[in-house]
Amino acid sequence: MSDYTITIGTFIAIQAIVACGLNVIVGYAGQISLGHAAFFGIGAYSSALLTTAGGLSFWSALPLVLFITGFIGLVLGLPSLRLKEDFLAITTIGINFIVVSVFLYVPFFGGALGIGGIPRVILFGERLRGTPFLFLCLAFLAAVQLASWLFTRSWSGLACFALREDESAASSMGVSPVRFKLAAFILGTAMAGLGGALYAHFMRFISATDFGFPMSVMILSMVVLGGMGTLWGPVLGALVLGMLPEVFRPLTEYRMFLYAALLLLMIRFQPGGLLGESSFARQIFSRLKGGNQE
Amino acid sequence: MQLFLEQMLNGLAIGAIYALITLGLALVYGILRILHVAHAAIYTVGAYAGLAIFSSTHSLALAVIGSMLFCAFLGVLIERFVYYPLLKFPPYVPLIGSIACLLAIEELCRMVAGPYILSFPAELPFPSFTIGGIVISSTLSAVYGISAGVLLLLWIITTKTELGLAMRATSQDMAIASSMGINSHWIISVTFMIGSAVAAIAGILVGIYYNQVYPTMGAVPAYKTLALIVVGGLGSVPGAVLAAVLLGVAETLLIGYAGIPLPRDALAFIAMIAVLLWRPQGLLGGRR
Amino acid sequence: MRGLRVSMVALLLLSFFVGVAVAAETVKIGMLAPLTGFAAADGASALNSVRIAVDQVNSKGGILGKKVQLVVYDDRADAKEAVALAYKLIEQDKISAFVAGSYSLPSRAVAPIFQEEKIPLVAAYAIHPDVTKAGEYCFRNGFLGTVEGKAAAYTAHKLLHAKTVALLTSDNDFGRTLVQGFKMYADKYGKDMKIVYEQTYPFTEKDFKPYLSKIKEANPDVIFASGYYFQTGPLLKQARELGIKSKILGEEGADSPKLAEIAGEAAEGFYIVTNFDRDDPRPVVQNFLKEYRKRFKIEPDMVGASAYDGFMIIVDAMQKTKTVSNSTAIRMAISKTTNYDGLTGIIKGFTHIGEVVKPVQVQVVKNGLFRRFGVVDDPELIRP
Amino acid sequence: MTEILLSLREVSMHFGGLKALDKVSFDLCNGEILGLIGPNGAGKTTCFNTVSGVYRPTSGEIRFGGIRTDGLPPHRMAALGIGRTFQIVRPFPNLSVLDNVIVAMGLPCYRGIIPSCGSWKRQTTRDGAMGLLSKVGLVSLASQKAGLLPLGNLRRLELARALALNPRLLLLDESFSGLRHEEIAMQEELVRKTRESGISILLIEHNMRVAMGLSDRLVVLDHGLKLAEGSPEEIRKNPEVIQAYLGKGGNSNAA
Amino acid sequence: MLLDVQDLHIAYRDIEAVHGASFSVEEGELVSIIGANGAGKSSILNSLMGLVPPRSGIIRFRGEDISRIPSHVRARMGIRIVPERARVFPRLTVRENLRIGLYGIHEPAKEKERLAWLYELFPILEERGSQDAVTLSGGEQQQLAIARALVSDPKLLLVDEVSMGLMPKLVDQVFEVLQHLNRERGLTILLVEQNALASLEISSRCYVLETGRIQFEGASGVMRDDPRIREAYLGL
Repeated sequence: MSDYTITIGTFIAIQAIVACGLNVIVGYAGQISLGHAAFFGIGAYSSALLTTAGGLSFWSALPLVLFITGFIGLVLGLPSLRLKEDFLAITTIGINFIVVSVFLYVPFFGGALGIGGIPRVILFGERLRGTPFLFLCLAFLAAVQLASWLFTRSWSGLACFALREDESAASSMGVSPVRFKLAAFILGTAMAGLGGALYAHFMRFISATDFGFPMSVMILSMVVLGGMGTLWGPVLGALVLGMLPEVFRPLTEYRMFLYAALLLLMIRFQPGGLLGESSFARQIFSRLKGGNQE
Repeated sequence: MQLFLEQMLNGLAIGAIYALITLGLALVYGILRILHVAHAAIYTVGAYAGLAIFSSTHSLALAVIGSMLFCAFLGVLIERFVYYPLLKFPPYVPLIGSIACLLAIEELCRMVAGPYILSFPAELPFPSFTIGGIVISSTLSAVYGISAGVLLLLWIITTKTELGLAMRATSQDMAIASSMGINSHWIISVTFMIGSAVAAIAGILVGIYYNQVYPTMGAVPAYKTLALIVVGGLGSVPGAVLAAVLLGVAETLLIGYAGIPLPRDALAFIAMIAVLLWRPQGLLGGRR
Repeated sequence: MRGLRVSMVALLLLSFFVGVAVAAETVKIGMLAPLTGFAAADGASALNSVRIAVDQVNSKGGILGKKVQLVVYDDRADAKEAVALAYKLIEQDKISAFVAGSYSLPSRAVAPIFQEEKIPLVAAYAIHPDVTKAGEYCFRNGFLGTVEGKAAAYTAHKLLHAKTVALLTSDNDFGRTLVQGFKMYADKYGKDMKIVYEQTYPFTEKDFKPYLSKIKEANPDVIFASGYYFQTGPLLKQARELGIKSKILGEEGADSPKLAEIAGEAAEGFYIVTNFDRDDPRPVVQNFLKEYRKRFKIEPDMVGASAYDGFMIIVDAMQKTKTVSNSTAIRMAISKTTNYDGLTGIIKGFTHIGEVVKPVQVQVVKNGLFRRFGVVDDPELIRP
Repeated sequence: MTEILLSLREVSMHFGGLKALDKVSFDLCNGEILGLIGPNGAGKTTCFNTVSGVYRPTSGEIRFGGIRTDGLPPHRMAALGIGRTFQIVRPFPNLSVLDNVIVAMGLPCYRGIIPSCGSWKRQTTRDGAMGLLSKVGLVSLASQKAGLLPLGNLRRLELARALALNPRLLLLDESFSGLRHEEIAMQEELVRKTRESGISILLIEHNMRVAMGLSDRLVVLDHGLKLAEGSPEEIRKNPEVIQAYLGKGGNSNAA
Repeated sequence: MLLDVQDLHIAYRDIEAVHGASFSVEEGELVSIIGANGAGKSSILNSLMGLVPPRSGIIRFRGEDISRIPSHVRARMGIRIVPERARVFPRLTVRENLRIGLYGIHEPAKEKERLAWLYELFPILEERGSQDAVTLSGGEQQQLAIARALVSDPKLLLVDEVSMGLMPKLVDQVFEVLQHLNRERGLTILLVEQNALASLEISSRCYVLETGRIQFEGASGVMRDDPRIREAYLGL
């Protein structure tokens, strides 16, 4: 495998991790979040600061990073308890813009210059780059997928599904909306934080613009297109949307247009996601199985 | 004191421009409950179309009219092709569609008109004033004049005409409105046409005011206006206009007068969150 | 959907064949530029100029008899894409050298990669110090913010005889380092020049009246307004509208034919510090100007000129060392460049960290065009 | 002697100027089926919602099993032993029928962090849920998506869900409305059996045949006020109740 | 026959609310459909107006099958509805609400006359003309909803639970108005009501709906003493 493929693969793996985090919030718990990149950024910045200014190693910083992003996710998840639908959607966009501004305007975060000199991840005395780092990301992705899977099997996960489906019915069944929505926010944002930490140590310098609203939209598109609330949907979405720009690469100036147009067509004709209900994939699959439900 | 007044005037101009852009978004939100981010793309197209017509005919009036028509058409196209079929899905689905539209149109503008910033060398036929030592330049008075004119016209349309009445009724209760003989899908399209035509005016005005037209000129308004319609009270058009003007003044005074170096683009969202905590229905929004 | 799929496959096949068809005896030089997205205008300038350079080299028989092939990809000014593309250039295209034709963010991300692979890199106009700090294979033909800042301060102090200045700074990495440089000069040499106003503005700013109204009160002799042409353009217009009489000085970001178009009348008498002198009589400059205007029907700018030089410095080094593959030798040759006759002036050489040493040009707008106003070549100031 | 399980004392609920409930008091004894009836807009659903914790009453006091509960959120009420169904059925449409019931079986696990991390995909949980489904006759549909079920089945699913909470009190909100005759009979049978298993029931019902047939006692609300309280026979003969229901023209023909 | 409905089925998602209702209304009649809550009365009215698509069945208005045409076309054909809970446009003024009723009708002279007549019928509406409808009391909103439907001079008026949430005195008033419109003006009215006796008093014929099916029908005068009504309501 060439380093080019490895690099693309690494980004896809990292974005898949972040998308899985968003899937917990949006897909499992049914809360709209359009500012997920903010947590991706918080993870990256906290890991960067802890390992540069703080002098910690990646591994000792990681639990702190997860704690910090999870905690901030908890705080910023509070609006979801009071706001509904569009208000919540716009508020989460706002949170994204504000977090980016904080990175950009508070000198502690390096301001417009960003943070550089982030050390590589060291594992068993090896400084990871290239393929080993990709495998590290894939291992973390596997861990995140495992965590997602375990979550869907846990009572907490079931409580979140119930809240997503019908909040009043769920609470009449003893499910506390506050507790489980926030639990989903903590888990989802911590996953984004993990993705952020990996990103910081892969790029080895970060700046606020990497975590802006367009990134949030990209992650949400991955989740929606892949199939919201499914285990593999976000990964598939990350794979498709991560590879498309590269597939279109030969088109130089026209590729972003094609990418956007394709995204539009996909959301228009496949709004339930590629793995979602009534998707082409599902229909073809059930036809192949000889299923005759209709 | 003079500085303060000058800053107020600047702030009002910025606010007026925000108001023109936000207007269409608030109209559309009011009727379809959709976050129409692609509105900013229509605004960009409006500036380009206006510039193209202006360069070939050298008539500003033609440019404005032509651009308004073109944008109205584009707006309806987006409504019919993207939003209407996605209405039954959760709001983030049309939102993603809308953002994809914004991106695609931005790229299309760049492919057609080139990546360079184009200048819009039109003269706005407005006078300049000097009142008490304060100069109101012709561009400034043009911004005031045009936005006041557009707002007035829109106010007349929505409050004094049967069409406006139908628009307001449809946004309040679509089913009952249609049971009163109002073709609500047509009214939705008309709303998109009006909002998009106003966006075209805003695009041309901004193009001339800053003398630049470029593919990503909609990027900042696209999201700032979202905050504005929340501050104004989702779906309330007067509220959105008020919020836009207030934000323009607040930004200017905070940055220029008080000298507080604030991240300007985050200010709208900070204001939004403050408003949501204090008055969750927005400045002029009613309970729903 | 079906038609779309078919055309996608066709595109893939096409790109594959294009890739194969040009595998003959060529020297490949890579470049990344933002061809789409918000920075597309600069990407286009850089690419246009380098294309002229490629044709000029090839029309003279190429390098050591081999044709030069430019491999360019669009990075959207995005660091993530740039990193992947850097590997693509290195592995799939097997380039011998690299011109960083993009912004700081992506250039800074790819510099360590080329350093590790020992492929010479010349940054055209990226200004972040980290680009050259990546190692000895990384060079920069543009000015560091501090150098240009010092030159700007010198211009204000010595050439425009300012006693009071206002600093209005674009809030990005470049703007910040410019101000740093400006103050370094002012602290050391400019005790008689007072900074009466200082403010940063966000990148997306279009309306400068709030700042200008304050500046008008302070009434400085010179306003040093950093920022891109799409920022300084409206700024000039608004300043004159407000009746500000102060001289206004900008930097290379404002070096674009679009500036005068945007600012119109108000652009007259606007000074900039930059690295491209249109009135330079040397043939390299005048030929380039002629060719560029003919081909692209537009005035060239500093971004393009700098990318042209970045490319030509590499070609020059290859020709001097008579190798297109020995990257160590090429690197050495670049680092030993002295008094190279470049489009952006006589390049005196590179410092040991790879920063260019060349005079800073001061231009002024006359009748809508940038004309020569002066040169800052005090080695104290231009040596980073 | 029967003890009082639920008691409302002067409970009022105001929305702006509207008095949806005005000082309503009544008691529900252990093992009793109490019907809450009244014409449209009488305040039945509001009353129900104050009991189940959806609303915090404007004034007054609600006690359940001796504990003061007004103002507690619904999930706390569930934990105290109150199960409910909904007038407009609220299944979890994208979950299977079985999983719908399992959600309610998690009640003991939702309160602590550690238990809530446990898995719900256990055979014992499944068996328990299947047991409840067989009680209401939905076993054959266990793997169907709840959203695809017809109303009659959904009403029984809601009952099974409420029973899965192991409640002491069951609140049935018009759980017969929209059903066909044979479904109503089946549902009535289920409610009776439920009571026999020792669960007290408070029901809102529009279908008077059902309300009168099932309830031990009835409370009649009209315009937010308690109009009458008593056995079905007493209520049936109460002229005020008849007028409230049939409108003004009905007083001459009170049967 | 003005309105003729055959085997109407209405479903929300997969839940059928009306299973095969058939009924008809002659020109000039005042017909009521009565039944306890949840019987499907409102669903029927809404599907007549075109607000809820029927799953199957035929709706004929003046002989034409209108079951598939959109609501606003039906409105222009002369069907108007007084919806359940009035549903006036809250942020339009009373006068504007009435003007919505006139949407698409451009006969200024007739409009004036009808408005004058409606103001005579509901004086409070003239008094409150410039207030937002949301500020009206429940009874006033109900009057406004009736006036809004009447202002266009409809051929068929659908009235949905007009007595709900009204004070008994107001209920009488409203029913009096409906009776007056029918008797004096010859307006055809289809009334859906829970308040059985009041609606039987003013209507000429009546259908009794129970759990999505029409159980029986008859002349109102006879029905008033029919024990089956009492049974349907009180479960005797």
